[in-house]
Amino acid sequence: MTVAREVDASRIRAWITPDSLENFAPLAACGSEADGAALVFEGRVRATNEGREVSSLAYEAYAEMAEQELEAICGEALDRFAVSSAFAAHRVGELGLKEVSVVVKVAAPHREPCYAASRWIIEALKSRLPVWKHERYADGSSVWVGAPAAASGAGP
Amino acid sequence: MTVAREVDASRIRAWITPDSLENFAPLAACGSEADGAALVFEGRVRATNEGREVSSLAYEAYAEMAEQELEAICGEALDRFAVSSAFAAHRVGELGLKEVSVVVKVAAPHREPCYAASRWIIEALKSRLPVWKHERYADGSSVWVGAPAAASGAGP
Amino acid sequence: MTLDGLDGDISIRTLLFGVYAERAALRECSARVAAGSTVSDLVEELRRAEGWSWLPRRVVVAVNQSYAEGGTRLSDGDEVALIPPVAGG
Amino acid sequence: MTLDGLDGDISIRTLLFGVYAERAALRECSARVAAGSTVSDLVEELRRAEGWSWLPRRVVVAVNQSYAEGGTRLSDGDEVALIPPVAGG
Repeated sequence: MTVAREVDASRIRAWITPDSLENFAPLAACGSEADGAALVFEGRVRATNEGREVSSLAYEAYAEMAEQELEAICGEALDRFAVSSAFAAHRVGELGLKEVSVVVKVAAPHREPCYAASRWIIEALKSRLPVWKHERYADGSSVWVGAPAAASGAGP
Repeated sequence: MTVAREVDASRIRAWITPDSLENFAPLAACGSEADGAALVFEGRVRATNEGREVSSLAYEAYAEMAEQELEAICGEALDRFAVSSAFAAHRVGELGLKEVSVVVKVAAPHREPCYAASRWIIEALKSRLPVWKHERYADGSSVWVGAPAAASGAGP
Repeated sequence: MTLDGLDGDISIRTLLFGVYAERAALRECSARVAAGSTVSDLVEELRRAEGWSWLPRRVVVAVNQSYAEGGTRLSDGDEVALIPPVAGG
Repeated sequence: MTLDGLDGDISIRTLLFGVYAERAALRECSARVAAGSTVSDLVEELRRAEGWSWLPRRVVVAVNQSYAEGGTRLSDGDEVALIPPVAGG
């Protein structure tokens, strides 16, 4: 159960967006004069996944919940690590090769907690964010990534 | 002793520069279609350091050696970690508060080695790069950071 | 649409995503269940509906946009999302 | 400039940085040492020069832009940098 929290929008921000995350401008606001370190993680669409040649993919999200959940994850990172700000954005819709699917920025007075918080946020969003990936392959087939094998065929 | 190595400029790049590292454009070339992850570390001038109020600072470098050494560090990161590219830049000259002093970008097929390589590069450059920091404080005093106390007073 | 056979006292807005939306061939439906029903009760009702046997018994569920346990009691008008294995990142 | 008293057979371009440049009040000088001298020999010669007693015996040194051990033998025209504690990042 997600607990309601006071959100300080200067320190915690989250977006689920169909817009490009290339040089995502709102990240510039993450961090303050007190922060000597910032770390930006970018996830991109890879040309191959588990040995298969990816041609394109689409992310689908339960957008309202995903945005709340991503914001909650950023807030939890501030509770767990000595970081002052955490911003994160996840793309939805059709993505081509090399496009940015997810971006996470954390800022802190010192660098060590940035690394720990950034990794934690990525792991948390991968396990908790209600977002689904539909991968299409060069051979024409496609699959909902993560779906059990039995459920990944055609519909009923 | 640094061993001469073949440098692949598409995978390893290093700069010692007096120019701003804010949104440092050459970093965009770090990474390829095979890379699903990229990590950008930014170090910035903090308003306080060890409890003292910083007003400004200057970085001095043994520029030719520092650039070679930074390139060597990036190359070693590629040998040590499963990352495909490592670019790094260090600023020299006068810097104001919040300005970027150092930036490191690594890209890899998978995210885990990005974190390990990025941390390793930062630690290595902090211990090896022939770069010196002259901090000036709000109270008018200044110090060469890292210099032994006996050597941090006025010249002879 | 309203699912046939689910005609209880309270109405649950049920959302489907990803592979579940593909299996059910719909993204949203209204399910009526008995007052006092839990998340698990709703899932069992859905699994009994025509063409819904693919729905895993232990499906992950969110109620009103927060993850919820099977024992969570539902209220009229609740929004229940059936959450396939997530794959963000 | 050429340091007084360092008048050997080979000429070493000696570079100073940061707090060392401040202590010596110069950034570069030519030091002449005996042929066959090592890095440690050069450092000892420098420490004996007028106004150079502040130079640590175990100063970190780079020869021709690579870190070098005290036993490294110097050649005419080498570039030797005296490296104060570094503080990049």
